[in-house]
Amino acid sequence: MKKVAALLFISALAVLLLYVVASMPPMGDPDNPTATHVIPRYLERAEEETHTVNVVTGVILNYRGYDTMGEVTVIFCALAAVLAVLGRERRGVIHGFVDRSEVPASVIVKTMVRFMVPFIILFSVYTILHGETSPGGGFQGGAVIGGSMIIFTTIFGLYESSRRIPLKVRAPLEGAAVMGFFLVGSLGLVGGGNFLTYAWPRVAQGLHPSLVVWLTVLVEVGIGLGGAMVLTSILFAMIREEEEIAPAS
Amino acid sequence: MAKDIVAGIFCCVGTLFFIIGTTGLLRMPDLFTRLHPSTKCDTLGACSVIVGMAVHNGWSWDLLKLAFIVCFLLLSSATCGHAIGRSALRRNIPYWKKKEANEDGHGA
Amino acid sequence: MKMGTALNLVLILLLLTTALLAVTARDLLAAVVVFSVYSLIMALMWQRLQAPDLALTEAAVGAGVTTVLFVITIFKTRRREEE
Amino acid sequence: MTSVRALRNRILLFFLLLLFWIVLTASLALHELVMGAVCSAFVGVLTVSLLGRALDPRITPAVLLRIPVFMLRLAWEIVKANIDVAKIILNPRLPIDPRIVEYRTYLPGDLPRTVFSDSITLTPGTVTVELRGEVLNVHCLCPYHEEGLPGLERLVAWLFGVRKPVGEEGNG
Repeated sequence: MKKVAALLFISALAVLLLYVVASMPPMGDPDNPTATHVIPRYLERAEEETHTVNVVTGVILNYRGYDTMGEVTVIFCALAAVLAVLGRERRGVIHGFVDRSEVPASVIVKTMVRFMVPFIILFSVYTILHGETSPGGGFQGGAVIGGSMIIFTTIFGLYESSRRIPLKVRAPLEGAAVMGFFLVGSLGLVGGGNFLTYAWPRVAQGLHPSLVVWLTVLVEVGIGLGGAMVLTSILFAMIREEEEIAPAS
Repeated sequence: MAKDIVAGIFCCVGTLFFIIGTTGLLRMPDLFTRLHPSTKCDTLGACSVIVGMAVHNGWSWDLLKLAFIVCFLLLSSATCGHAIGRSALRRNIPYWKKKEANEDGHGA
Repeated sequence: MKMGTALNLVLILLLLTTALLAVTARDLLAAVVVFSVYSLIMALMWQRLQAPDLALTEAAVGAGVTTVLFVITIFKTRRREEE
Repeated sequence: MTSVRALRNRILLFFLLLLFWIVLTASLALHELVMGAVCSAFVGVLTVSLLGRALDPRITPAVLLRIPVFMLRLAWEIVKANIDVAKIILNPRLPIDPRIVEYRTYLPGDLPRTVFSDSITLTPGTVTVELRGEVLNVHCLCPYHEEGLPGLERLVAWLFGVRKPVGEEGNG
């Protein structure tokens, strides 16, 4: 009985939703409300206004900088929540999975990871720095750095990994994304514009294009570093093993 | 035109190796023997498709990028295959043998 | 154009299949693996919709980082779902 | 002596990373090169602090120059042997007789052994399932696949410029 009721309810909901979808403007129609006001301006003037070749980056970091700042803050809060529940890792009392596993890490895998990690990190640096000209940017590059840290940690163990990326390096960098936005936003304020504007009327009427690009890159680097460190910290917090004792070496 | 044909041949050969690898994966009796088609036919298939793409694209920077992709693909897929096989061996997963095995493939 | 539509259809079907499998699998590890396949297909779809930025994010975060975090969580809890 | 070697390794890593950067950016413009040099140096320093060393000491310029030739020869081996495995898979009777064999290699150091075992894994019919010291455990699909191992070993030895020790056959 309950199931039938649920099924009926869901069907009714589906019909309603489909009806709404059917009455929406057709996808890709140039006369849509979305395609007549903001998008033409973004597409036509993004390059001259934000000085970024990649329009997506221009929209994310310049036109909608506040949105991105909110997202970055959400990520930071997520880390704070994870750390509030799980706590930081404690060095010396911890063991990674690899140390605990009955299968010790293979020499072959170790050698390969040693060889690959610099290239992965360089790729993510490229993704971050070239965010304004090619696909990619802070979020993507940060995720790739986080991925390389995950590879490193699963192969070499948490003990080794948290020794190489110590807490005192990670802790300040976790807020790098928010700090990057704050810094660039404040520079805009000091220059006489609004918060997070890349135009500084008090300093110069038309800002030199390369300076705007460098400000964008600064925000990207902040997002990348912050994202990477957040991911690494979450990983370390999750694979922490309290019961184990410190390894011999 | 000739370039397109050569590229197409390479891509088709690559797809063929993918199909053979998947067939092998389904036909082989146990984990270790399944590693063989899955790590290698797939690698060769992917490499062949990439060579096809390189031929199609002609001489440009993308060629070097594809070369790097092939290198990383070879390294990572070989290492993955080894890691899976090794952890299976370490966990004493029995492997299929021809002689002592039952006829229906449940290995010793 | 025809080929593109066919590819889109195949991708959507695969996406639905993996999504259903990920939800219904009793073995949570299998569910996680299927979920990472789902993320990879999603990345392909983003690329086909000409959103390479999103494709990169989906591939790195969805297929890479989240999978590892899920696997860690499963090893810390129980692997099988209980009735 | 060791410090000179370490320095050479770091420089080599720097140039490898710079090459990777140039391929990624697909341009030879000066500002890209400068940025690439800065980033490569940064990543190099990061790598040394993360891994404790730059590159495996066995990677030398000569080895790097031999890599393309090695790749081509390996590719030929891979193609040849892949066709062989394809035949086995498509054979309705599935004529396999798998076994795990031990193979004692004379290659020194982790990196040559890793390259050797990866080459084994890529050459169909054989998967390296364990590497302990100088003993490799290789899972062979058919007994005759084992016969290809010495040839591959010679190839890897050539890549790293290692000579086979004479009269040490079977010596632990």
